Amino acid sequence: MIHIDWILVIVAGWLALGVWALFALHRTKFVARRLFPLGGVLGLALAGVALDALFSTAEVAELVIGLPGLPMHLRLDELSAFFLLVIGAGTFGTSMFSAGYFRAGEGTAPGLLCLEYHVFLAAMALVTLADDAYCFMVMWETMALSSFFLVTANHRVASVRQAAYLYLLLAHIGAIAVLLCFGVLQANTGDYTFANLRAQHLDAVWASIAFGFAVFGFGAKAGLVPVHVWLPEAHPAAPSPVSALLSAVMLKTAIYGLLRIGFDLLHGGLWWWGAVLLALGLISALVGVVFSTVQTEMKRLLAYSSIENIGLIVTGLGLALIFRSYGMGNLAALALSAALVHVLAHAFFKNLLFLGTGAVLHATGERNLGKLGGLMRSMPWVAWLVFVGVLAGAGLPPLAGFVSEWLLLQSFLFTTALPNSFLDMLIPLVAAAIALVVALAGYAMVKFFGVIFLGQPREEKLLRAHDAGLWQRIGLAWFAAGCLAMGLLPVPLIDIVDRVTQRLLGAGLAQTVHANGWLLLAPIGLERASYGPAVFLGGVSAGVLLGVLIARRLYRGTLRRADPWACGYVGINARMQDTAEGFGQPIRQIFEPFFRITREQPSPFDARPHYRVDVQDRLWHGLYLPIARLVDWLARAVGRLQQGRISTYLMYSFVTLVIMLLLVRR
Amino acid sequence: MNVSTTGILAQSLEIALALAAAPLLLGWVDQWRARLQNRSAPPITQPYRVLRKLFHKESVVAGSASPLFRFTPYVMFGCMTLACAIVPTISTDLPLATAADAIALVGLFALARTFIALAAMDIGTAFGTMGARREMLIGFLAEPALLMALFCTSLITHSTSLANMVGTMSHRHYVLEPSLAFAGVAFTMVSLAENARVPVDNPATHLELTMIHEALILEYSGRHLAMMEWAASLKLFAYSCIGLALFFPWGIAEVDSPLAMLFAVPVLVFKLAIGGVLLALIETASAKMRIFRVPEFLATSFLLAVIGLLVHQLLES
Amino acid sequence: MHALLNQSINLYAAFLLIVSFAMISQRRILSLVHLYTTQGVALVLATVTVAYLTSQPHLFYSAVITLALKVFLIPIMLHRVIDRLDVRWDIEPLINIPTTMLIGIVLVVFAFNLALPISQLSSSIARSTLGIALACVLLSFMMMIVRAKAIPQVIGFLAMENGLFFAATAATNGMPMIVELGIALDVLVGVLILGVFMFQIREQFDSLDIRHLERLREE
Amino acid sequence: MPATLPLFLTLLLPIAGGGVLALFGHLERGPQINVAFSFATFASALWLTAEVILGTPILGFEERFFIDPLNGFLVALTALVGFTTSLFSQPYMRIEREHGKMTAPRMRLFHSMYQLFIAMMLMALTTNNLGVLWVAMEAATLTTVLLVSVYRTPASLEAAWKYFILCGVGIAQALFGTMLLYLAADRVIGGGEGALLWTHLAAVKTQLEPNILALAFVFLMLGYGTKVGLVPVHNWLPDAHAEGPTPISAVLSGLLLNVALYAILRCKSLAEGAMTNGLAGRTMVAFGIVSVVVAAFFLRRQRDVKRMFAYSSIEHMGLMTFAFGLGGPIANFAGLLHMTVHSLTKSAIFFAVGHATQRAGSQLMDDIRGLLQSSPTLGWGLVLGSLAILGLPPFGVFASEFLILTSAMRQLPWATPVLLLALGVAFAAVFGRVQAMVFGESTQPPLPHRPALVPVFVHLGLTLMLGIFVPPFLNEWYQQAAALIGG
Repeated sequence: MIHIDWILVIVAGWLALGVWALFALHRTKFVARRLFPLGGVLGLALAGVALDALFSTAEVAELVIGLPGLPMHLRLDELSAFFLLVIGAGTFGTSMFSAGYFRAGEGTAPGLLCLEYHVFLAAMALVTLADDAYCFMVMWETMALSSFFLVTANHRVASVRQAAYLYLLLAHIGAIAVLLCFGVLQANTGDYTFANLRAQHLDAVWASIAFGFAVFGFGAKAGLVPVHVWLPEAHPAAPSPVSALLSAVMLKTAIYGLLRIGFDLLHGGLWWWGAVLLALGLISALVGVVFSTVQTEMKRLLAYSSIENIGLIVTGLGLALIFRSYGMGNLAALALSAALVHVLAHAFFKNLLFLGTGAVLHATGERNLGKLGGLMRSMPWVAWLVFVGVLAGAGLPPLAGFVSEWLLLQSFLFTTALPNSFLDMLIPLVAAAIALVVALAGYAMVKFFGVIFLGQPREEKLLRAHDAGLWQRIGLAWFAAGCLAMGLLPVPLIDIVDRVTQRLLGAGLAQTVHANGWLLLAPIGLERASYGPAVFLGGVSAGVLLGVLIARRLYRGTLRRADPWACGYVGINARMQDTAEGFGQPIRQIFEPFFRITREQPSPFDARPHYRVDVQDRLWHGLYLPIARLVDWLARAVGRLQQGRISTYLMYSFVTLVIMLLLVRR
Repeated sequence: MNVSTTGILAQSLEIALALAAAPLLLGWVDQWRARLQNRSAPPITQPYRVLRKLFHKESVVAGSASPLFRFTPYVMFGCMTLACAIVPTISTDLPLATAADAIALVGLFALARTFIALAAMDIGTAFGTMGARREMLIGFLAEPALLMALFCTSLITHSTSLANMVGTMSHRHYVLEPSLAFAGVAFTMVSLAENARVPVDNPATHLELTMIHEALILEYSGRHLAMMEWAASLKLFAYSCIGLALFFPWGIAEVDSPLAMLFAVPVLVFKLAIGGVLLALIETASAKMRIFRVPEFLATSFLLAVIGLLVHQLLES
Repeated sequence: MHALLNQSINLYAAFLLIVSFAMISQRRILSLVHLYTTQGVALVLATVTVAYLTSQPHLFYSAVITLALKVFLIPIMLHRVIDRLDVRWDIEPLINIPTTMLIGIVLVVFAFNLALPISQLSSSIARSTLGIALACVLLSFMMMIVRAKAIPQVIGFLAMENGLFFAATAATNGMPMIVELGIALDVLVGVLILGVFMFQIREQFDSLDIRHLERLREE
Repeated sequence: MPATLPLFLTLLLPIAGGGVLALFGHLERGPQINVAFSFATFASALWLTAEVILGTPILGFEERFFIDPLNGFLVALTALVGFTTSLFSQPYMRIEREHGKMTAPRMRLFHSMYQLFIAMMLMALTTNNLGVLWVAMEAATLTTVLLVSVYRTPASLEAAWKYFILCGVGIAQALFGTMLLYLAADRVIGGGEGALLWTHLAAVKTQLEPNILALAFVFLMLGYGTKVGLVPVHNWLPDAHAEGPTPISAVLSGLLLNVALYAILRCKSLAEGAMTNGLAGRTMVAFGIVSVVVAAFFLRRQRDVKRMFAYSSIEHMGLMTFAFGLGGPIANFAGLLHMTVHSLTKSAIFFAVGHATQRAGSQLMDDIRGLLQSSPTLGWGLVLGSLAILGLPPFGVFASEFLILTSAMRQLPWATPVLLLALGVAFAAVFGRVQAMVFGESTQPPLPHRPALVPVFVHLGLTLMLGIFVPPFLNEWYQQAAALIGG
């Protein structure tokens, strides 16, 4: 029982740090430089313990707290260990970065922020450990609540308040849905332990209802379309380390929930559940990526890209469910592995990117892409580390993002064996869409990096931007290293994921992969498909080396620095570069129907012509505002009950009495 | 991965062949274009001369250029070399081929594209960013199309490893595959776009309204430009080889038959020659289309490839 | 003799019902008070009769209390309030009187067949009057609804309480003593408070028209 | 019988307090006296409950009074909230007096009526006689009517008048119900006071005539339901809460509604016992759902902060009624837990709101801004309280809502989406308002006296504890009480 105890110790440590911070409420330096790094180290320890626990048997524990007759049950199995690994690894870098990030006088007092931050971490860890519905729900909501306070840290700003409100509202409604899902699962037994829920084998209808509630609830947290609207609002509103955690780690807890309920408690289920997940995931991926390419605010861009990545993950889950429902263990394992690898990869590169924006934000105080540029000169550390994240985020070999993408496409390629012809038809289309999504992600990433770090600085102040400090570099470097390592050594990655797939599906890729050594990733067999990132990188670098040698060998001329050529145009300035809008313009044009675009065109006779384009989500106007209007309408209708006339009130009472008497009479 | 001596031999031979023959192929195509347009044709070795010239010129780099800018040409060169190395041109027994299958190959091209686009944005001129945007625009449509085209064949061969795909294709006794027809057309269209050929792009002009690839490399000169040009020719070579290997997979040597390789080289040369002429023919026959039409062009190829997949699912599985 | 007294109870009951109807139709506040008083008298008589027939001492006590409270105390107070605030006439009720009467008749029928099964179960000697009592309650309830001034509303409230009291007497030979006392106390205090209120309302709104009391509402 | 003395004290102390304060309530020391009496009552109540925990259900004074688990914990709760509220009213009323809203005689009235109100609550809880229960409820109405109208403003008078008339009528119906009950018991037990003693009735409830009981339950449900504030007979509630002094809003929400619901529960267990068709349960479920939904939509349109939380009380009473209507050990347990945490949380919220309104000099939420900045503790009290009442863990309200919703999901599937909707709307409404009040900037002057925030955090602390850990004895208690309610 050693692992789970250690994890509880770590969680307790986090809480202790939070409480400690309360006593140092306004001593920014102490809180930032001392407490956050300590929290980070604890996170690293958590990752280590989780990794070790992943390869050992499941452990259980009970807390004294909880409902009467239902003490909080904890269970550490492979699934939770995997997600604890994600949490721990994600926390380390973020906390280190935060040590250099938080400054005095920014919204909430640093001590309070530290408390909320660590409560948030603890809640996430306990969500993955929870082994009964009540514990799960409590931790789930605590997570939402603490993150709400983190998001609203700078609550002087109205927009931040609105964003936080929207976030908590959707989180709460989703939580109620999850709660109802548990209500279905417990099937009137009144026993809320997962062991019991697992034992209840529901009939198809009830199971589907439960699954529906789960998808809605966890979808609202993960940011699946159409309940994603809170995400692009909340992430930019939060302080960058928080947005990093929200996007890279917290969204994954929703994936955990889907896995726990869909695969574990409901034992897989019907094929169309998988189809539903597939569809939702795909739509989210498409919407997310298309919107991220047209954003003009760097954190919004990343937020939408998170929606895209979550979409990809959910697509993988859906495929796995489909395979599982047809009893194809190995293919299910392939799809699930793809999803899980992406969970890990996304945790790393999205953290990296968000923290990068944090560094930029602090250096320049500017979050609008249209006012950034050329930061590669002034902040090389951040630029190069973020560059790694960008390549990974674009799903390029040989980095982390590509492995999962590769596995996902592989699992799509081998679906022809499905007995369901409808799916057979569908799945090539899905594969095509996935390819499109990934390519678009590349577009968005190039835009992100190019507009922020490359080209000429679009503002004066950017020239004075300072590079990240040591703490921030540690944080960024950790994630960059992670992206590289995961990209280059997929086989150990598969070993990790294999434990989970074995637990959930009873099948895994480890054996087949190990058959071909640690360099090559061949999930089904060498003759079917193989990918060796290390060799790949070796090949490319060899080619580069060859190129360099040839140049050295053949080159006779010298190298001279001069003004850019630009077809001989001389009066070139920074304003002539593509803005973020310009870079996104082709996508706006091609995917016009996705957006709700409002333009302000300048007239030819304008003295100071200006052009403004505002791209919004159609859903917002198509779904949410109507709902709000409906509620208001109902509220007005209900309000007529309370017209202040006492006779009317007496009449209500009288009529009610008569009606009830009549009911009893018959 | 099991590495045989013949494998290493074949691998190195292929790389050498690619490096040497790529500019030649380019020259051959240009020659034929000139002929077809009744111009006096440049010698087939013209690309070599260009390279030599560039290697002797001074390289001028913009003052604000970052290391990324200067590093990119070599990355391009490296990527394209690897691409040529993993595509089975004369033999399917390639040690490097196991490292990257069809999907990884597409990833490789995407990697190169990302680098060149970023390098173009690095200087911060209007042309550079414009070129980068257009390149990415083409890229995000071409990539999936290419992937789908490759998938058609991998659905037939039940493999994504290029060596096996080619091997199977060349072995199976001949049957008519409608899906392959779709895939082939799609692949051709993608290759045109990816290699900046007419009708998508015109390597011959510097007209800023139309140019794509040239805008990307506008700021390069001297050795960097040389590397870029060479990489471009390698890319063309790689694409042609993939096409030929997948859709006309005859005469490619199998495992452990060094002699077959000797036979394979002339076959390859022959196929490339034909391909080059065809390419020149296409380029002459068609007119450069407006940049706004390009997405439609690529979307068509994408759809063709997907239809190919569906056709395969319907008729052939 | 007993038989006669038995029927006399029904007579009082009928009288109560008539008074209730009269109240509904009555516009003049002063006569409303008179009607209330007579109702009280009828109530006392009924109680005494039941007490005599069932020879239950505690019913005598409650009869005495009723006499003090409903025949003397409350009417006197109401008179004083009316004099002080000099409100003589109620303004037009919210529903015109004929309609109210019709509804009232419907209510009576409803009350009767509602009470029928129960009164058969009752062991009391006056059980048949339960329906009438219920009818009185409902009628005064309706009166409260339709009246537009404070005092008539209060009188309606008190009349309702009368009906309840009569029901208690009729159906169950009266509630236990302690409860009777408690109820009486509450009624007394309630009336006192109401009296105070009316003065305050008057001085705040310079009118007892409860249509002024419609400020608190969902706008 | 050992426990009669504490019982006697618990009932007598507040009455005495009422008497004393009627004479000295206006003095400078008045508030302290009030606190002292409340504390004494609380202490004796604790003693009483201790006795009950040790012993079995006890009867006192010729069975006129009795304590069983159900009313036992309510007595403790009532005394506690009564005490904390008196603590809160001390500075609050002082500030009101400085604002010129209170005068010496009014202070006297306020204090003595407060004590009497507590006394009536305890009386209603501890009495064994359903008739006396009715009398106590009516008396409680009268005292609170005076308390609501204590400011003598037109609005407060109007509120008080409506309160009096509507609750008077309601309670009259309850009296008729009681009488029918007596009639039914009369046939089984025979006349006399015994026929109204709950213990006796409970003993014979299966033999009671179902038809009469059905009729009686209708009257009782509607009568006491009016005091619980169930839609559609809730109309007095928001006015009375909004226009009275805030301590009174606190005790109205925290105590009066509970006690009224308690009365319904007593009657329900009798009715359920007599009728086999579960009509009582269904009626309560119906009232509950209607109340929750309607209240949720009312919340959406509130401007006045106290009014809003009054509607939230309606919503939560509806939820409890729903739970008790469902019946069964889990739902009953949840209902009782919800009773406790709701009265704790809601009174805490009213404490915070009271000071917030005094600070802003207005009850309109648009005038209350940036509490976290101007007085952080107050702001945190309000925001935490609101989050707790909205059912966010780890607060206790979540625990009960968890049990209610999950058990409803399988017993009454069609109801749960409705509840989901209602809870969502309520959350959106309340939290949107509270966020605007708590966060952001503020330029309001500080209060003349230090606000009493200890009660707020004591209550919230208790709620928090009940959310993650219910002490064994309390649990034991709840279980027994739930068994008593049955259904």
